Amino acid sequence: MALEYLPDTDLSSKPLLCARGLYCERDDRVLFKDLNFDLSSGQIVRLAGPNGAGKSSLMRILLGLSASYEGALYWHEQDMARALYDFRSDLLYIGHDVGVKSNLTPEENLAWSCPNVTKQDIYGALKRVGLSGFEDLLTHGLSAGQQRRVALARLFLSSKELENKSLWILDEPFTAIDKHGVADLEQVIVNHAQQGGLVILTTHHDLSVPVKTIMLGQTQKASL
Amino acid sequence: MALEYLPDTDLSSKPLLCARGLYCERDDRVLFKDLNFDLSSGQIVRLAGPNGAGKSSLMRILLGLSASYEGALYWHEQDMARALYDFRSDLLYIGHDVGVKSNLTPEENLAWSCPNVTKQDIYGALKRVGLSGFEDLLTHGLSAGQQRRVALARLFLSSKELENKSLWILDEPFTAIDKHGVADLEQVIVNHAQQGGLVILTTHHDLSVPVKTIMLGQTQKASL
Amino acid sequence: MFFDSFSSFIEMGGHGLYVWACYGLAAIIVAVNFISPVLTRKKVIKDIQRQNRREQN
Amino acid sequence: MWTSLKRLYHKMGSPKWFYEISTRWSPWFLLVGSALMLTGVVWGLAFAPADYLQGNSFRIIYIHVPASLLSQSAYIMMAAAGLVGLVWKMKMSFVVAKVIAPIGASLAIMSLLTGAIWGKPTWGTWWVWDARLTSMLILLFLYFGVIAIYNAIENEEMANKAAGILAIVGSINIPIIKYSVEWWNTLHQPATITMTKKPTMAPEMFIPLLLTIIGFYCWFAVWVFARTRNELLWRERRTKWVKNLVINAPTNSGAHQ
Amino acid sequence: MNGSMKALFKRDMLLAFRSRGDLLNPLMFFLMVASLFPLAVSPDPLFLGQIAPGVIWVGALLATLLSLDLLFKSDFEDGSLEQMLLMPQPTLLMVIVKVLVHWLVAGLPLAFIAPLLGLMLGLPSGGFAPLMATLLLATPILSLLGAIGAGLTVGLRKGGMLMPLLILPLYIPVLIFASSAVQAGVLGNSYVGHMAFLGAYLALTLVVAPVATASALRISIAR
Amino acid sequence: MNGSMKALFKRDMLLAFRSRGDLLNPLMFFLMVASLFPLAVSPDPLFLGQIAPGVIWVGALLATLLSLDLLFKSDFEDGSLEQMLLMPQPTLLMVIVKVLVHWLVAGLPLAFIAPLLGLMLGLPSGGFAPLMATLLLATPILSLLGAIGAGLTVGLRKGGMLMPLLILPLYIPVLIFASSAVQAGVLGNSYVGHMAFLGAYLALTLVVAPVATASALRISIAR
Ligand code: HEM
Ligand SMILES: Nc1ncnc2c1ncn2[C@@H]1O[C@H](COP(=O)(O)OP(=O)(O)OP(=O)(O)O)[C@@H](O)[C@H]1O
Ligand SMILES: Nc1ncnc2c1ncn2[C@@H]1O[C@H](COP(=O)(O)OP(=O)(O)OP(=O)(O)O)[C@@H](O)[C@H]1O
Ligand SMILES: [Mg+2]
Ligand SMILES: [Mg+2]
Repeated sequence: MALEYLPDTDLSSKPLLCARGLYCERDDRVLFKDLNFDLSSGQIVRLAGPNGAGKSSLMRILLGLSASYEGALYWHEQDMARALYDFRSDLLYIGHDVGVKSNLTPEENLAWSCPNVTKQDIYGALKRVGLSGFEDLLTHGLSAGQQRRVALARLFLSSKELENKSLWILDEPFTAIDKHGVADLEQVIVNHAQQGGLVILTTHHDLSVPVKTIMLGQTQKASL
Repeated sequence: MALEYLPDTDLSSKPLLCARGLYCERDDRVLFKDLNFDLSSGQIVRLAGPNGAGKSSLMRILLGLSASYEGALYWHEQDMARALYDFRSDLLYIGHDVGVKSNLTPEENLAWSCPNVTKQDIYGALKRVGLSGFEDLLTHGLSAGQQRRVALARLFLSSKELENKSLWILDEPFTAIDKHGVADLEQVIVNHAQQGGLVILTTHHDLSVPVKTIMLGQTQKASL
Repeated sequence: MFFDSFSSFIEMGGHGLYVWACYGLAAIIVAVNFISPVLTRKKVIKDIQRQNRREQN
Repeated sequence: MWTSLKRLYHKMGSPKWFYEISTRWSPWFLLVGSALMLTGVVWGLAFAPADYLQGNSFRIIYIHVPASLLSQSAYIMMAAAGLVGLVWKMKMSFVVAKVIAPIGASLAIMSLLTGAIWGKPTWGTWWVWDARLTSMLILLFLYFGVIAIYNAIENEEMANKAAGILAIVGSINIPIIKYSVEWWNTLHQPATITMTKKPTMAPEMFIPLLLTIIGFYCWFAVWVFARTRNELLWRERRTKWVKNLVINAPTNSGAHQ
Repeated sequence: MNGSMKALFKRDMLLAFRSRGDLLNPLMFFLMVASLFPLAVSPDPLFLGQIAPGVIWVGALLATLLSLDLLFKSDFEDGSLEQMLLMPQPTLLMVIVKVLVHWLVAGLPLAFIAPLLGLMLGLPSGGFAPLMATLLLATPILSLLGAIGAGLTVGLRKGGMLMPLLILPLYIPVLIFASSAVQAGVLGNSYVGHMAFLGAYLALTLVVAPVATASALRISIAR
Repeated sequence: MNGSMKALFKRDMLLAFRSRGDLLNPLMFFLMVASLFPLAVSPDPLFLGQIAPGVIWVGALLATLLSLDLLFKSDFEDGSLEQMLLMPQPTLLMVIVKVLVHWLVAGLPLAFIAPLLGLMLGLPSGGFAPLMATLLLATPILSLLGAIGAGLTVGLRKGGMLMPLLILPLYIPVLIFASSAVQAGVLGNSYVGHMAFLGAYLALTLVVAPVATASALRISIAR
């Protein structure tokens, strides 16, 4: 439940995403309670905590994919339920399961998940994640890291000019990615924040950039 | 194809696992060729290389799960095909897919994968991986890291007295595991090697212990 | 010759349609079996040539 | 004796040897097969007398029976080739098995179609659940299964092995299927519609049939050889002999060939 | 249909054709049912002709039912379903696209292959027209209603074959009216009334099913 | 049966009972087929009684076929199958255990519920004994042969419903002999010969199928 704040990088701007009094309980175990935060554009926010702390659960709550919580969420200072269309238009989410179809090629996968970009953009993004030459192979024939890279290529497509997604929610994006790839990814994330995006991520890696951390606590028994 | 050797820790002992002239090609791309190594007990061996280098492929070849290779493998200086029973009796493998059933509890999962241990041992191992209190929940209700911890609990059960598996082959065992957990795991791995075991692993994390590295190269076009 | 005229040969005593349909279908299947490997061969050779060229570069 | 057999075995296992020998033999098979077929079909269509029961529709026999017989023996050949491949790890054998599947299926289709068409004038219906018809339909399904395995598994070696297993299991079952279907049919089927029992045919009807049967077998050999050569070219595309052969091969613009 | 939906349609069609097995799945099943019956019941064409309308329609219904399992499952398992529910477009559209693809791939082909089954089962000639007509009109109903069941059960670990239980009751009117339409055709009677009923049922499901499926999916994913 | 195999047996039974849906899956399907037929064909019990042996046996066959899909699939997907193939014990043993569980869970219950279906479909009283007898004797054949198909197709991305195509032809002798045994029973004739045939077929498959399945699995996993 401890909440550590780095000073906001841009205090003048209005917050993008606010949480008030979030409470979540699973199997009689309180994951977090009375969680409040204001996240604004330009920030990189890391949800931290040990395995089972509730990082993914919190993300799913923010996304509106989970209903087992109490508290309020605001997007652009609007109640989340009413801002849903705007929120989702601005959202790029990559979860534990990345939503890459093993029976499609990397190119086809991206063509679906980013319908507004050109084929050339897709080839460019695939090149950026080190998959040039693999565009036309079925994804299930790729290595574990390469499969995740297909999903991560979306990050290279969501820049301002292309898909214009300002909020990135990334659940352990570095899983299975090699050293070089992790450095690349960090760079993209930093770029995105610098261009006014908001990035919320979890990872057990050490990040080489300063981030705001929301610490989720150790497990506790529910005691009502 | 570059092959980096740390000096063998124990030159006097006979090698446990030898490879001679391994060659593997996928989609017309040579992953490695003319790969030779001798691994002996007491060693920790890391297969290294970027995503798609062929680390998992090499592991599957060593395991006998893949037939798409050329070259020879020896276990205790016997041809692998003939030493298969011994090899498998000595083997503990944890792959990208860990083989944990989401519809079983952690305890039930371990009861199946380590049939020779007692219930008490299992509870002990689960405690070691931070899952005490979760023994009787279905695995699919656990977090990503906790699910992997169920599989990793096998490492705590395979010590000399219990399952007596001397060869560990671990494909990215640290995936989704938090800092604390990674440190614990490294300790177990080192202990195992010190007790005369052989550990072959891949990981994109930095290891805090010295290991022998087998470097798999960058991708190349096949040319015969 | 069993038939006394060409038209009766075609007619086959009223069974012409059946007989000729059978022979027609059989001819098609036979032809496919003869032709398809020839086409495949051309394609295979072209593919190999292309691959060889790519590898020379 | 034993050593020469062994040598033959090794030779047969060699793609290059098979390629060359089949290139040399194919024209002869083609020639003999075509001659037999031409004679048989012309004889059967134009010269053989009409059947006193079925009239001229019986002339369908000259393709129906060869196709039926061949599609059955092709399955056995395929399974045998698969077995050799699995047991003696002979890759050539797998190639032959793979190549037979579509040919055999096409012959089974030919048998079914000609039989169905023949059924209309003789039995008054395209299809009945007669024993032979049913077992031919099942044979076609067995072929489809094998072909589907080849299509579904991308890794060639694995596809060969899997299809080999299926073909072998299928061939063990062929007699059982045939027996069960025949037995079933004799139980239920009103005796009015059964296929004519092996007719004691007049020689002028029987000889052309024999010719077309042998002719079909020759053609079958030609088809198997041709497809096998294509498979070999692709598999051995990295070897010198294929590269040489391909360099000398006419490209698509070659007007002379 | 806007960009995302077009992309989704393309993706799903591509997937269907890529894993050809799934595509042919219901068709194969349909054929199988029809070829097993003569072997198990009786090869007598006259007798078979009597049961043909029923057998064919039961076959079509079971074939659709089985293929529904795949409607959302693989998308759920690899995380694509989450992605779809997070699209700004209403989930309703997504459901409609997926049901459309399901019908094109699993329902429509049944109508086209049905005459072959009719032949094999000795369906009297009057039955062919109503057979195809009912299949064309009623397979969309099966896809639409089935989607509700698929949406409710996707991701259920204990759910296995819950689906038949949920949607079979809804299928039964279709089965009754469609098979008796074919029987009416065989006897030379008019089957306009049956078709009208099926049409009305289709209109109703078109309105209700996509909405119900969309909410079912939201519930399933929040589990 | 040594320790590992006992553990595997326990695990698979546990899994079957835990996801009760999968367990009831074939049974449900079996029931469905039987309850759809009166609706689709004719409610006349005399007429239904004639087709009952065939309908029930086709239902049993399809039900088993559908449940086979699950035999190795989930184990393949989560990596358990790899673990099993890496056990020092011969794969053959593992296959036998899994087939045994499949039969206990998906085959055997069919035999016990079949009389209910017989009642629903108006099966004449002479048919009940042979119905149960053939189901008891022949469902193991279905599980054994089905395992070959499941082993060959596990992990196939293009394979979808390849399985029916692969193994249905092999099922046909069972269908023919079993359904005509029931018919013989209905007519008061002896069905010893049928049973003898089924017994012989069972013996053959017992020898062939586990070996074939084990090699099929090795091939599938090496892909
Ligand atoms: C779709 C329909 C049919 C199929 C699938 C079919 C299949 C076969 C098969 C498999 C054989 C070879 C049997 C063997 O192993 O020796 C055969 C032979 C033969 N069929 Fe058919 N048949 C069909 C229709 C007909 C019809 C309509 C006739 C004529 C009334 C006919 C006349 C014959 C004759 C005369 C033979 C050769 C006799 C023998 O070898 O026993 N068939 N057919
Ligand atoms: N579907 C669920 N049903 C019941 N409990 C759940 C479910 N999902 C998660 N939990 C519980 O919530 C806790 C937190 O899970 P969550 O996935 O949020 O953890 P996490 O912080 O993301 O951990 P990790 O670092 O391992 O990914 C888990 O310990 C688990 O017990
Ligand atoms: N089943 C397969 N079929 C075809 N090609 C494959 C298959 N599996 C792997 N490959 C190819 O082999 C290459 C190496 O894959 P492998 O999984 O061994 O990589 P890796 O070193 O383990 O990578 P990572 O760090 O991402 O896990 C991949 O680039 C892929 O193209
Ligand atoms: Mg998590
Ligand atoms: Mg890997």
